[in-house]
Amino acid sequence: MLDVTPKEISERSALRINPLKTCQPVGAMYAALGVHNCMPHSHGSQGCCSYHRMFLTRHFKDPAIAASSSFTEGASVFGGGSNLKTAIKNIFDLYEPDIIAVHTTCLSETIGDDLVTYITDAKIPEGKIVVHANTPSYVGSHITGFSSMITGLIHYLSVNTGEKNGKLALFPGFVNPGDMREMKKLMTLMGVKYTMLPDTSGVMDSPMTGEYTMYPKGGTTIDDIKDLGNCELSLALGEITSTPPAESLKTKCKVPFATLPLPIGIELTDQYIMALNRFSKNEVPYIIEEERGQLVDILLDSHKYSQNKTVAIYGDPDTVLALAQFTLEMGMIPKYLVTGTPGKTFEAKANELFEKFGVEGCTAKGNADLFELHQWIKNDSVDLMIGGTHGKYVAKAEDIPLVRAGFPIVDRYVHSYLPLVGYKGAMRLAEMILNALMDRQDRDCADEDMEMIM
Amino acid sequence: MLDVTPKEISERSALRINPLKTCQPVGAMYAALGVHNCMPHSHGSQGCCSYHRMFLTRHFKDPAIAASSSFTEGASVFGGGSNLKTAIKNIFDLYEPDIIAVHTTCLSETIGDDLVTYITDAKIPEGKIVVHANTPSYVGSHITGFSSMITGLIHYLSVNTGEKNGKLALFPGFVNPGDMREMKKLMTLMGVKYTMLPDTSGVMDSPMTGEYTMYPKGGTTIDDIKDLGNCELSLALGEITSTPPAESLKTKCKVPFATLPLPIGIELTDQYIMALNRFSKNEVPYIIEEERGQLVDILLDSHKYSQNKTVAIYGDPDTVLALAQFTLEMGMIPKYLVTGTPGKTFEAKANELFEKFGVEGCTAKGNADLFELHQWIKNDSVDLMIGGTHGKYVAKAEDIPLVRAGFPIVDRYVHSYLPLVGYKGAMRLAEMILNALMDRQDRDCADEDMEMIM
Amino acid sequence: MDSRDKVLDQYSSKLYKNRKEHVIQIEDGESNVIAADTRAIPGIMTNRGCCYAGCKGVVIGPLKDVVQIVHGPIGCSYYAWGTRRNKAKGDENTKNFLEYCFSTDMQETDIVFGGEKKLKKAIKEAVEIFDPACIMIASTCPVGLIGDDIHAVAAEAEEMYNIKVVAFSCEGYKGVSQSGGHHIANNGLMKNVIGTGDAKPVKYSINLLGEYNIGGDGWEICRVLKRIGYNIVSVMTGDGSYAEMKNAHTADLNLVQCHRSINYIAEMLKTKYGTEWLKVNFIGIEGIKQSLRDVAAFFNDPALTAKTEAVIADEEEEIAIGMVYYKSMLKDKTAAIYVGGSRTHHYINLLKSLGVEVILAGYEFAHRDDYEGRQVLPLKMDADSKNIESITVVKDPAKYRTFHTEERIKELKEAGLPIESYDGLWADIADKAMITDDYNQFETEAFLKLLKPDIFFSGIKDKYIVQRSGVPSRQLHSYDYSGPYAGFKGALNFARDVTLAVNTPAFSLVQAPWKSEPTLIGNLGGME
Amino acid sequence: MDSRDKVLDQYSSKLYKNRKEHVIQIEDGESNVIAADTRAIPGIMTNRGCCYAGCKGVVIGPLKDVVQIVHGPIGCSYYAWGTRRNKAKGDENTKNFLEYCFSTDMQETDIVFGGEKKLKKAIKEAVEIFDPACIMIASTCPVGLIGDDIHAVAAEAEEMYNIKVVAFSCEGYKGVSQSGGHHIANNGLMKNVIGTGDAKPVKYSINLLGEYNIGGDGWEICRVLKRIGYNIVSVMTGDGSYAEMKNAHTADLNLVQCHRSINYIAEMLKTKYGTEWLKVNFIGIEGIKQSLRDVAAFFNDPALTAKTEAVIADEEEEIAIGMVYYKSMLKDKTAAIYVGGSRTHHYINLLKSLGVEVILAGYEFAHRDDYEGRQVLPLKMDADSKNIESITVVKDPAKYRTFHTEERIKELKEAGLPIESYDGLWADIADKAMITDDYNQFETEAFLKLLKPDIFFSGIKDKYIVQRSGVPSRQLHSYDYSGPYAGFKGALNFARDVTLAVNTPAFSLVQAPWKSEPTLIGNLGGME
Repeated sequence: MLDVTPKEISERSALRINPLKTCQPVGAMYAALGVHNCMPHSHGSQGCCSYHRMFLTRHFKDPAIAASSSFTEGASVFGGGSNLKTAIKNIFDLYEPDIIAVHTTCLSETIGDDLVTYITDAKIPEGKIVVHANTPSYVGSHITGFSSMITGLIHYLSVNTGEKNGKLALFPGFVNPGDMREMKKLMTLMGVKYTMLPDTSGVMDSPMTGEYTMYPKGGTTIDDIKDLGNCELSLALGEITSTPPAESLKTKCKVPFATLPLPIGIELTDQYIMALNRFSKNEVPYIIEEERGQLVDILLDSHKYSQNKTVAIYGDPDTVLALAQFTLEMGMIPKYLVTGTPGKTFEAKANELFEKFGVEGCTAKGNADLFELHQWIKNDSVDLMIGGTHGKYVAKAEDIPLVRAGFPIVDRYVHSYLPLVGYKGAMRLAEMILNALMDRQDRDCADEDMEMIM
Repeated sequence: MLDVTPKEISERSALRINPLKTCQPVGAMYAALGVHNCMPHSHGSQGCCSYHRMFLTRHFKDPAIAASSSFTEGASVFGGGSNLKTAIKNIFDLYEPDIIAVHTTCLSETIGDDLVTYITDAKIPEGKIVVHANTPSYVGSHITGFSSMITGLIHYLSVNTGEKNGKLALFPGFVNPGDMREMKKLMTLMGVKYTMLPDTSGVMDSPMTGEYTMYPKGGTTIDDIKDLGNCELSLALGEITSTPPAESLKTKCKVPFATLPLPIGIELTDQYIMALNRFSKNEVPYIIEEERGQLVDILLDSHKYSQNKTVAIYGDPDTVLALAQFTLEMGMIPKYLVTGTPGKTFEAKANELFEKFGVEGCTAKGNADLFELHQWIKNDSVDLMIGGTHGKYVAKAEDIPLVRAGFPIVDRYVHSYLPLVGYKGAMRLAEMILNALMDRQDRDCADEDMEMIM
Repeated sequence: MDSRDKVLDQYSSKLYKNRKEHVIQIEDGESNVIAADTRAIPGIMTNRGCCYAGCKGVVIGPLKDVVQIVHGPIGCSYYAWGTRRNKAKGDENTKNFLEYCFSTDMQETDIVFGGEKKLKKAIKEAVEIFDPACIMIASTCPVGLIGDDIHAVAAEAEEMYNIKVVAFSCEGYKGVSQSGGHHIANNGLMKNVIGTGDAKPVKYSINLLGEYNIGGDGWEICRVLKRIGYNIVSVMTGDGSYAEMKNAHTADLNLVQCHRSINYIAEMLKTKYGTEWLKVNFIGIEGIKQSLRDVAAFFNDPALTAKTEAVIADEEEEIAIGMVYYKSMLKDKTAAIYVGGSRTHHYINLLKSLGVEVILAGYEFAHRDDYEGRQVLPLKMDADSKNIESITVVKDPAKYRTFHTEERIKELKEAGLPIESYDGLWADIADKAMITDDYNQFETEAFLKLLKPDIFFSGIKDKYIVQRSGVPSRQLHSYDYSGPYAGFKGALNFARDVTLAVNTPAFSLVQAPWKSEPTLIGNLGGME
Repeated sequence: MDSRDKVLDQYSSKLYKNRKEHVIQIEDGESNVIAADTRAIPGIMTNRGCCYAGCKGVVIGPLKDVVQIVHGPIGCSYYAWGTRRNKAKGDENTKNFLEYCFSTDMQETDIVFGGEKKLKKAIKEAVEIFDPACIMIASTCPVGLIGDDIHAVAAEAEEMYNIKVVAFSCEGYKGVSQSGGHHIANNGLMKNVIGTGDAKPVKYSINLLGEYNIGGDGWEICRVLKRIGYNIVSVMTGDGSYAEMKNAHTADLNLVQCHRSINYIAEMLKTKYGTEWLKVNFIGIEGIKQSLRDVAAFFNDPALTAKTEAVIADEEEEIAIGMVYYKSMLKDKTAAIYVGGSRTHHYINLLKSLGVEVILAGYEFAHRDDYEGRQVLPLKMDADSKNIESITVVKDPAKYRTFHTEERIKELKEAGLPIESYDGLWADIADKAMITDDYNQFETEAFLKLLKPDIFFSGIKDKYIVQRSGVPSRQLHSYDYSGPYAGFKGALNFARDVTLAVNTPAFSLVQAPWKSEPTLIGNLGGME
């Protein structure tokens, strides 16, 4: 497995090997799927759209719909305006969404397609909407694209009418529907009125009913997106992912914002709850307190199996950072933190975390790849890996247990339905981490060291 | 591992090897812990109490309180009346429970201690209560003891005042606090007013608060137990475990009852929901329908990884039967179903299940042990084992993945907090089963057969 | 109104005009003509991919000993990483790069200032880290637009590092589907790889073309071929390698499994090196048997022929009971099948042999000859197909060799051997079957409702859409991570998987009880 | 009012009268007298177990090559299955039964009509399935009450199957704690096993008594002893076996680790076979060093003595840096420690060497000599202790042998060698420490609140009670499934585990932020 990866690490500046990111458009597509009755649209070659739909479908095991401008060589030379025009007409005719959310690709960006003009010129049926986001694949990553589409939606739709709606605008970050459900559960328990954008719950984890509907019940409604401009405050979860939309809502509609890490583990969920508490002025109900206390209890009970265990965490920047904090709360040492998404914030935040918990010998790297992580591991291994499916080859090559968390998980089931965020999510995560470590102990121990009680 | 177990199976009628049951008192103790402000009391040698507290503490990783009559040789000869009297006084003095729930042991049963008389004669402080259940260790199993204590509580406390309270009496079966929470969640969603007895949630999964309280917030209140006699209907979940208390409530207070299997998986949860629906006449809310549909979707998505996989399930009778049904819904073949608890119902129910799903070559056995199951597996192995910790030796010896479910789980954490019952519990169970099978595929496959997408 | 009209009538007139040529119902004995290999319509949810997907994703992707650097932004390389099940196995002499993903991860500055420099650097880094015998470069959309000359970079690197470096200009916007990419890949391999080796021909040697070893299909086919006594020179390209493909010109015979993706190489090998090609189908018992007998007939060696029959008998015997069982489980079911450009055809007879009739079928990116047979060739070129280079090769006098004389070939053809011949989907599809070229989401849904097949075979993008409407759905691109499906044993695997799919217990649990009749609750022992 | 009074004053007068003798605060230089080994009070949540737990659970349980059939209802055997960490390793010559649980699983009919028949049948089945060299039978409460004669059954089976069969009447109600069970087990092993082997004595041979190989302690101790050059005849009973124990009488010297559970055998071996015994303590660096030097002093061979010092130096060196680090992490912490009947004492000096002072201590089932030293022997018998048989052995003329002359022994004793000597807990406990014999839940909670130790060592029943009150808690019965804790390396393991326990990050997260100060929310970048 990965037999040609050398232990010796060499400097690379041009060759990306085994990336930990993909391109903007797929993030934009995922964000657009979190809008009710929305057709995501990929303005580029149809291959992009096909790849992105596959990627999302494989992670969620649910249909990811999207259309494409299906560029030909001609469109690539003369511009994609006519393709987009045709596409808009056909989509509204055939698939009847309320809104089309267009994102660009490296193709349309390289030729300089002017989406604003195209959309302005397009024939859009009465009451229907077309929005767009610029998501050149050669900038940022899928995380950037996710942000950009949310920003695009705000840009096109949100309006400050001058009348506050008493709501919190929540940007959930690049997370699973199961996480969004948990975030909403906690807001409801805290008595917070909110609009969450995007909201893929009820879309990418919708129930089997025996009938296929292109637009399931879930997703943020257009009216709610419009009304975002009247929110009291916006809360951006996942600082790297969600700050840009929060900033755009502030710029456009003067909605102040606060940013927080993804609420994974105890302290980060505490911060989320406290933010909700500040917002609603409602007391924290016992049910939340109970879940929190159960989680603390679990961590105390099991500390021996997690403490001082080293872990490599890879994936999306906000997810990795929040998972790292939780592993630190479990007493683990997040020895390697890597993300493929470029940007300086990741490393800075990671180093803050190492310092706060007083752990040494930990390395964080943004704009990195799995090949490099593998080389690090070859030189100095870890007890556990946490991340998406792509790490499984490294895990197998180096015989390290792998807990799947984050994006994409294309080789397992159920993950998208259940949360990692909130105290409940952390319980689930703790169970997965502990089981992985303890299963390994059971597997590797000599017969005479097999423990009945652990 | 288990190297001296021969493949050849011989008839045994006297030697129990590697049992799948333990004795009545520990079940009675667990039931008593599900009563609010209750001190369980073991009427026998202090060793029993010590063992039972250890057993429960190891499964729940939470303190299991209980007192003992601390028999000496003298008491064993002359009767334990004086010990019980002293114990009752000391317990009320020192530990201040509202109720003491006494269960007997093989010791006090063998010498014929008359608990009714002892309790009648005891000095019980005003407003305090002492109840008892006869739980000779040489009859039945911990499951029987659990039943007996519930019956004992009903016998002592429940009264039909002639005024119905509009409530459902729910006997949850021998399950974890996490399961009881899920059962209650579903009752609440269905608008059912209920009393659940016992209710160990909030007791054996109580949160860490920084302060130890002997009697946590959870548990069925004494008033509610009294009021059971005024319930409209009782619903006994787990036919083998919960029918006796339901019958006793009927006998004593004329409360009619219905019995259902433990609500694990789709159809058995459906039955539970329908029973609640009949009771409350309230429509099933969308949230329940959504969870159900998600579960069905998961099973359809993942069927390839579970279908036709063989599984051995061992543990408590109602749990094994309900788990077996869910594995059948996943397309698996529950090749071996074994329980240590004696009684004919188990095998009959299992065979009904095999017939209903049209699976062949499956064997069910009650009053069986793990040694025999191991021998069966040695002769014809399975793809998966599901059960408690004690199966881990077999799993290691035969290199079979093990999903921990049921009692006791003394080598893992978190299990008692999260449900197996209800649609949500089944999602969790499906994830555990699928991960176990798929992890094994990844582990065992040749490098060239390692799948990125599954 | 028939089903076809019911569906097409829902289109606007413009769409109707386009799609009516692509959607036909097979008529017995009539000439069934279909439009194919034309542009997908913007906004219509086609299942097609792009040129890059056809070139890098399908044809060159499986070459295991090649460092394949995708020159472009990160996505395209990422999506082609581990997502197609072209299995491969390295050994001491073969570095296996298939578990890796290489990209130049172009950034905005590369787009603005050109990416050649970065590509050169990436090649250098790859050489230093991996020391590969061959590097291939596949370009994605922006590369062509900004004018990076990847062929010049390749030539320079080839010289500098003394290894083979081949560039493929397979930008996603080229052509109308993956199909253009196949052609570009075929051209590149033919120009740069095939024929560059110096191996000596061996007896009864074969290339297996258009077999990508999905789920181990190629291994299973080769196992049977080797058992009979053939020598496999190369497989194109499943578990294939630069090392083997170099010598592909030395084979006696080419067998073509996937016609659409590789017929160009088959034709060029014939022209340049004299190698005849036979269309085979190793999917489905009848197909396998016919194919093996055809190959034996080509070589015409009594020992090989006898061995062929013995192997057929033995392999068939091994799966016989299973096939009977599965047939009993699947009898009288109907299926829909929509795969790339060849596979739809391959599975029709296998399904038929299991008692399953295909009532709805189509291809994603086939050409007319894949439907109607090579007799319709040559096809008229349009603006899009003209954009894909078509290269012309000439006889290589040094390496040209023929196994049979021209006369003998003529005889064999007359005897019915499918040399250079392919009859297309029409050869096996049932009368009245509905055919949809470049099938899309709208038509899929509409025809599902109207025709109600018992099982649906296509890809991941459809899978859950179909399943959600209550129809069992299997991926035939990836075999739903099962396989092999080729060969005798593969047929059994397929039959098993289809049987499991249509018997998934959860399908009977879709309806919540409160949605239908009130059901009785449990045992009402105490409820008098 | 001091802490002791604060706790005891909460008792009713009757309880006060009882408990005041068991709870004392150590006074410097004074004679500290404590009541011990008396009945637990009904209703008081003692941590004690029963006679069966002491006999089967502790002493005979670890004998790996013995099929140990628990005669009684199922529970007692079930609870002793895999729950004590007496590790053992089988080999080709040793069947390892420790992963198994054997019981006669008595049913109501057996109670009514007697269980001897079922026991006989169970033995027969065990012999037929496992063919063991030895079977031991342990009876539980009802067996004694219904009058099953397990000894007669054992004798009959021993004859019938020509294997060793030993019965232990260790009904749970006998005695006041596990302690009675230890004694019964000691008697049974002495009467039936030890001395029945015919091995020849070897040089520098040792039995290790009262070492149960919890977490591999025995293996670590034996590793060091063997490294020095001693021959281990038998370990009683950790990783022990019937096969080895038979020959225990051939050793030159007995080392006693756990005084409480095995002093009977040590004494009887001295009487019957002439073997001297030394109290050792392999827990904690100072204890180990002293013990190893004592053993060397006993044998008095310059080579052994030199090797002893070399091994000590080497082993100590290996852990030195670690110990310094952990000491820096633990300095000035206080501990409470409550274990069975010996272990509390064993850990005091190890903790002290790490800078941790024990301020609260006690035993579950010790006798007065375990606290005050063997100088208080013989102790007055009471009704309960009289119920436990005390056997008398006499010199076995054939097998009696002494390593030293009586004079030499006298010299060694005078030189300070702890031959037949044990000074008890008082020898090492700090002044002002609170001591609680047969400690219970009420006192635990009360003293925890008053004395606020930084860490608490006891068993699983307390563990979570203590932890819930915010105090880190480690099990010292099972080492929380870590270990070994004995020997040099074990000391390091212990230090590491304690350090981890007191530094568990989650302790700092117990308080929800909304319970204390309102905390600031994240980065208020946009909130002006």
